[in-house]
Amino acid sequence: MSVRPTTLALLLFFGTTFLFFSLFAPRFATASNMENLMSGFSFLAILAIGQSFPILLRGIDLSIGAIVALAGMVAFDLTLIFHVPGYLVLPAALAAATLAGTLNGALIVYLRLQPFIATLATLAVYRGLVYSISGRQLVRGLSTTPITDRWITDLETYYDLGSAVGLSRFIKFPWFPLSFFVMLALLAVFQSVLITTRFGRDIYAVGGNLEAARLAGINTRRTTIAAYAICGFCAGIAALILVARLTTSTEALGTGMELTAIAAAVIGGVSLSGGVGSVFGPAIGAFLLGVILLGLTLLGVSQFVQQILTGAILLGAIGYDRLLVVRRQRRTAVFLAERA
Amino acid sequence: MRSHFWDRNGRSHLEETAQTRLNTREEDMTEATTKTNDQRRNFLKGLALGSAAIGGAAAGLFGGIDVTTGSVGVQPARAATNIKMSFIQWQPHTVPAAWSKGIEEVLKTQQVIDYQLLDGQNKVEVQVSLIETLINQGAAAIFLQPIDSVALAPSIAKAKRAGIPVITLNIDATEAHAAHVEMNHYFGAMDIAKALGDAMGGKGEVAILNAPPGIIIRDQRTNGFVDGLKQHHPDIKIVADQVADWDRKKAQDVLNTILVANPNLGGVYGVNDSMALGAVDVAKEKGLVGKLVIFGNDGETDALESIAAGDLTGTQYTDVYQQGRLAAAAATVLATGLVPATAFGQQGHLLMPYVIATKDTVGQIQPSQRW
Amino acid sequence: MVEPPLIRGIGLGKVYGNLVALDDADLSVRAGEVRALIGSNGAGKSTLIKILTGAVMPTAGSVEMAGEPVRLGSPPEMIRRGVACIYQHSNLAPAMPVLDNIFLGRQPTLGFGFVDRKRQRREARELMQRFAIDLDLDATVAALPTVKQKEVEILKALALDAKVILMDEPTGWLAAADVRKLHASIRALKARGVGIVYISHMLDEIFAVCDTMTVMRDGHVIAEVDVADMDRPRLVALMVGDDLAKSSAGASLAKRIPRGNGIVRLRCRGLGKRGLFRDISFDVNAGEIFCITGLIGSKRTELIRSLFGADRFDSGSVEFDGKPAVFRNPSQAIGASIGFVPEDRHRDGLMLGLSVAENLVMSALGRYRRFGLLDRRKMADASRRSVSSLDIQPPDGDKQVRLLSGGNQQKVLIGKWLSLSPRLIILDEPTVGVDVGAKAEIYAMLRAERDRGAAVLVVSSDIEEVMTIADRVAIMVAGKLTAVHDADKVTRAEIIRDIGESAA
Amino acid sequence: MRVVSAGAVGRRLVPHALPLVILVIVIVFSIAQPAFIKPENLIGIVRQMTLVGIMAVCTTFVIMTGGVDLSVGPVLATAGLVSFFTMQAGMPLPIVLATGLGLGLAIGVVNGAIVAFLQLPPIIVTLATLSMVRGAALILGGPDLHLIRDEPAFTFIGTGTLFGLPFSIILFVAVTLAMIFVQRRTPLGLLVAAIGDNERAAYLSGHKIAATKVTIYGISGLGAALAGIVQSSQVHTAAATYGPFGTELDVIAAVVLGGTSIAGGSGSVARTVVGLLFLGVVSNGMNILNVPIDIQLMAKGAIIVVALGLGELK
Repeated sequence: MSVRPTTLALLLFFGTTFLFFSLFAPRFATASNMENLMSGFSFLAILAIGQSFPILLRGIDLSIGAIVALAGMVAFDLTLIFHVPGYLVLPAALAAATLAGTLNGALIVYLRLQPFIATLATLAVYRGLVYSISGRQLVRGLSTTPITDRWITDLETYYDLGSAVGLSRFIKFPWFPLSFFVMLALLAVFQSVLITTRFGRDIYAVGGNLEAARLAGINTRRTTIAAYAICGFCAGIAALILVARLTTSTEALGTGMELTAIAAAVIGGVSLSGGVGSVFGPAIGAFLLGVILLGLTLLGVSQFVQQILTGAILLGAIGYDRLLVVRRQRRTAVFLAERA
Repeated sequence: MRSHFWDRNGRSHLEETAQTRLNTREEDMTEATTKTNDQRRNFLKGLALGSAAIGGAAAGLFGGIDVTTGSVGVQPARAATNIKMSFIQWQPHTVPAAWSKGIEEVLKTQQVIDYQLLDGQNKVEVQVSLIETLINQGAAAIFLQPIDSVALAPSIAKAKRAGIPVITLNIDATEAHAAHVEMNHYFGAMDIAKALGDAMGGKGEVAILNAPPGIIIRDQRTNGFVDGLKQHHPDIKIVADQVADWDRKKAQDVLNTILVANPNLGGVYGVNDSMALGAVDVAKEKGLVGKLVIFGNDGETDALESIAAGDLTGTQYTDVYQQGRLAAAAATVLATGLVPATAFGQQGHLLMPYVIATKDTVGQIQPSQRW
Repeated sequence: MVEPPLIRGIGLGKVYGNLVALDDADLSVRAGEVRALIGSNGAGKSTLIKILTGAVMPTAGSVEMAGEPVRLGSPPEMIRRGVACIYQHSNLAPAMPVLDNIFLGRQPTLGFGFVDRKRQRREARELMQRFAIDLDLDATVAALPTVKQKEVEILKALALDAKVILMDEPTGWLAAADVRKLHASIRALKARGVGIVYISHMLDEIFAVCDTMTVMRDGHVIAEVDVADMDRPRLVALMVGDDLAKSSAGASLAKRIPRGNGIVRLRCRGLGKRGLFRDISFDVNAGEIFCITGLIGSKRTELIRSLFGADRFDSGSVEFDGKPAVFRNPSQAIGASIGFVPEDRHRDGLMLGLSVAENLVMSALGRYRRFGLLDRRKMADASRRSVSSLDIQPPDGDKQVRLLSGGNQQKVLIGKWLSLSPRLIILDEPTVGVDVGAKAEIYAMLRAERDRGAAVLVVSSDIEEVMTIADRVAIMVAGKLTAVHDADKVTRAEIIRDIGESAA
Repeated sequence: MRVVSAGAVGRRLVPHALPLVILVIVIVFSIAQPAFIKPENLIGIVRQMTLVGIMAVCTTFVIMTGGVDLSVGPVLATAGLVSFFTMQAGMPLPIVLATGLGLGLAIGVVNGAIVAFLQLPPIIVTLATLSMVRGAALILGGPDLHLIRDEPAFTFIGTGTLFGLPFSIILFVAVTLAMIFVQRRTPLGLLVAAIGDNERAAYLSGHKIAATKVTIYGISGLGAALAGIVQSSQVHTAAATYGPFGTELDVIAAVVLGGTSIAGGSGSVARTVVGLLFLGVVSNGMNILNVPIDIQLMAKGAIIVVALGLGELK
């Protein structure tokens, strides 16, 4: 249940795409390209993992792009304007992001706003907040000052696992970025939260049947707020990874990421009608988008044709998933009937 | 101010202009040309690069290929031996499109260079990812229109380590790299402020049709304009500074609204030409042509035509094709001369000359220079 | 001194807008007591139950447990105090496995919020054993048949180890054997001192299992009596008032017309669908009511959905009015003048957010099209006529269907097809969750259709219903049609035997 | 289908709460800047609404059925471009318009067909077509601006005036009235409501769900194309980059603010107009007061939250 069979199908689709590019795109199956893939898309996977929670609750969070910018700007200001040490900046930025997520949840729960409209409104609010607290606008010259605090920049570190396990003697093994391990850790934590904790079970219950969950005594409000808070928290982590990678933050950081993360989550098998999915699928969905972008670029496909192909592959991915679901439903129906 | 551009053999003109500009403005330089501790050395380097570039550009224009160094030469193009150069743009827009044309003009004559235009989708993280892909691909040179100076610096450093020269267009990066070819935003906007103020007679109210924050060009142009007004026309008041998303239609709407609150508005500065042309549309509709002083920035064809027709007051014109050609020429020289990027302790700077094009001067811009 | 009741609602009231759903109602249950709560649809039973579970915040009154006042409108509070409920409509999370649904919201934990899977499984097993229920704990609820889903709900309530269990029509979807099993469980609970409130429209069940009863009408409690002091006619009279009771009783005496006017309208030969049903052959004549009965899960619904074009057959042939008929979608079936009343009116039948009038014309839009536009006035006229001829209460065509009681909703659903005067009308469990009064009206409508010359095909699990309206009865067991009887020549016992025999 | 009653009650109140909020905002702005209430500015507000307005009105049906159309931005751009190219080819105006609108209709129909027949989630389907149509537009027109000159008839669409009113406003009003008419007076309108309320029931009532969906997505595409033609006419240029990312959210925001649930169900074209008015008034008022962009965004978000929150709490 926690890992849907369609996740396997997605893995298959991912594998096929991967294999295709490995065979036909020059320099796709190289260590450095794998490094690019891992360091360039781990943050998106993290966003998609976070986005899964609202979607599991039959909601949506459109504000994560703005939350990324907000957390990024908090880190930027604290480091460059106030010279706060990095070990305080990191939790502060995460706290800001989590708070922003919590506010989303609170608006949805207490004002009974549709998640779509509530987070659309906070998207504007958070982006406006970023503009107004932007150190780039407040202090001239900061826009060309990189962040050098080791606590932050060290998030962009690579580990030579290949040498560590001795694989490098045989093949050129990619160095793994820290962000990839952060993503893996979040994936492991949230997947097990969903499967093994009461909170995780409550998420599925609330998303699957809100009224039933409420009548079963589940605190649906707290569950909802927590889900949006987790989404905000993940956006905060993604922001820190980006800030470390870019050594700065901009006001436009995160623009458009919400739709990419939603796409990754839905490709990853999280149903928009709630209660179905995992966080494993969305992570794969995010890397699938990465494989497509890198692969098509390496194939030398023009940027315009790339857009067309990206759309087509997106359709292919969900169409394939849909096909499998339909087939399985048919088989289950027959199976149940024959057993009865 | 004096108009100055070059034609195909106007090399000395360029040098002279650039020199005057740098000498007189050295002390004002803020973030436009950042972190350089030795302007003069840079300038000399820029000069050298520029000369080389113009040579290349000329070669491109005349279709000659013998300018290229022997190591690449005129061998027939073969897929396996071709070298790759790519340009990562900010997002689809007229300016990078014109650069790309200029770059391609030069590169395609070289026979052995494969050129690819990549789209940054207005997202720094996409640009970063694309640079790393290009490094992986083993590109011979990367042209980059960075969205941000700092954000792309780590990637540029990586490219440098990999021996790939990076040539930035318009926005400099905080990491030293092969060369930087810039359309002058800050000083250009100052000059616009001066010209606009002159046209308004040194007093009155102006509005800025601005872009949303998040890209450094916006800040440089806005700061340049505000500083320019302060310096040259302290009596002119900025009564409105509203965001119109680089967009002509939004600019129409926003200016219409601003005019309701400020019926005495005397001038409008559009941070790009599209927004300025939107202002022209409004002026035409309200019969304010001639009364409302409107300046744009960039100098695209539509804007120049509008100036010639007497609708738009002026814009900052830069020969963007030429800018692309210069960048391409520099890249070709570097790549074919086998100059590794790691050899650059100091980066080359090339500030593109520009004109504040008005009705009087616009005719001097040749058709082939219009983009 | 007498012990206070386990749970006691005092002077409870609930007002929605200008609709009074419940007014000054009292209800109490003592340890070991099974109290029936009866009344027609819209009498306020469900509202009362929901107040006791905390699902609804009352606008007046209070609730006490063991003499102690409790906080209202809070499900967790009531669950903590040991009040469990089996709701009328499914209250399961469909995508979750059975095990998680049973322990929804209160999984045993190992601390730090981690679920104790082993203990959960062990407890579920014990429960299943104790109440003789057999379920695959790892199956996804959505993949289970309705009956099994109901069992999950029952198990969910039992797992709570509750002091008070409220059951809102728990047998609505169960077959007779399952009902008996449920009643055995109820007696077991009763013996352990649990108090039970039992809502049902099935009078037999009330007499079988309940000790006391509370009768409601129009949001008021109108009687509280011991079951031992009641008999059927008096009870029906209490529930619906005298007139309807008479017509309800008289209805079963109406004449039967097996094979109608002798003209075959629908001829089915060898119909089959892989894994569901096979080799089904029967005829339905014009002017008769043809009932298909059997246990729930015998694939009757699947059969008639295919007849209507909502699903496909794998094999066999259908003739309608002597011509071969293969309907690829419902709109073709409707084009051939067939109507279909689905089993689950909320899920498949009605647009709850739309008005009564709009629902009534929903299948006949073509009729109100003039130059491609909707003729709103004609629609309004037609619906006004339907509302009065169907006696829909309140008689307001502009009212949202959501706001109607179950019986009136069902009348709208059936009336929508009647306005088309279909040549064949197919109904799936036409009176589930409908009160006695509305039931009688619906039977009258079906008879009128028959007498008009339409063929009426009814699927029903309610033997009483079948015996009341059928002209002919077919019995379906596990995907096969095992017998067809003329209704005037078969007894209730024979039909039950048929169903049971073939099943065995 | 399962709707919490409190939400339903609230949603019915929204159409009454929002006009009140708009009134309050208008009064506040008028006091802060008397020029706000001048007729020319009021006309300006409506005019600023036209592009998003035409698209929002035309996409309301899609959202009412629980769908969404994210591809409006690139469709807008493509329609403008195609019109430009047909004009360049010397075609007369009716053919130019037919080509532009036809293209939008075709893209919408494809969206609808994929959603209806393959039963894929609309948000992903239209996200995919968003990307594909933008790519195609860029191949067609490149990133350049194509100047439309000496086409007085075409230019009239966006900039002309009729009876003293800008023609674009007349067009917007006409489209809105047409859509309201379709909703109230045609079988399609009733069908859309039925599908939004209960798709299974609509199917079992004999309605052709797929055909209806194809139609309404087609209308949505048509609306985006019309908006594209109006925009190209107003700015005298066509470009593949028009209707940038975020356009679709503006459009959806207007519809949803009007009280149509993004999950489908109740909603109406008239309410969408109220949502549009709300957004138009807020952004115009803040421009007139020269509110900086950061405060503008925060205020806009907060006003949305307060306005809708009030409607729910009442």
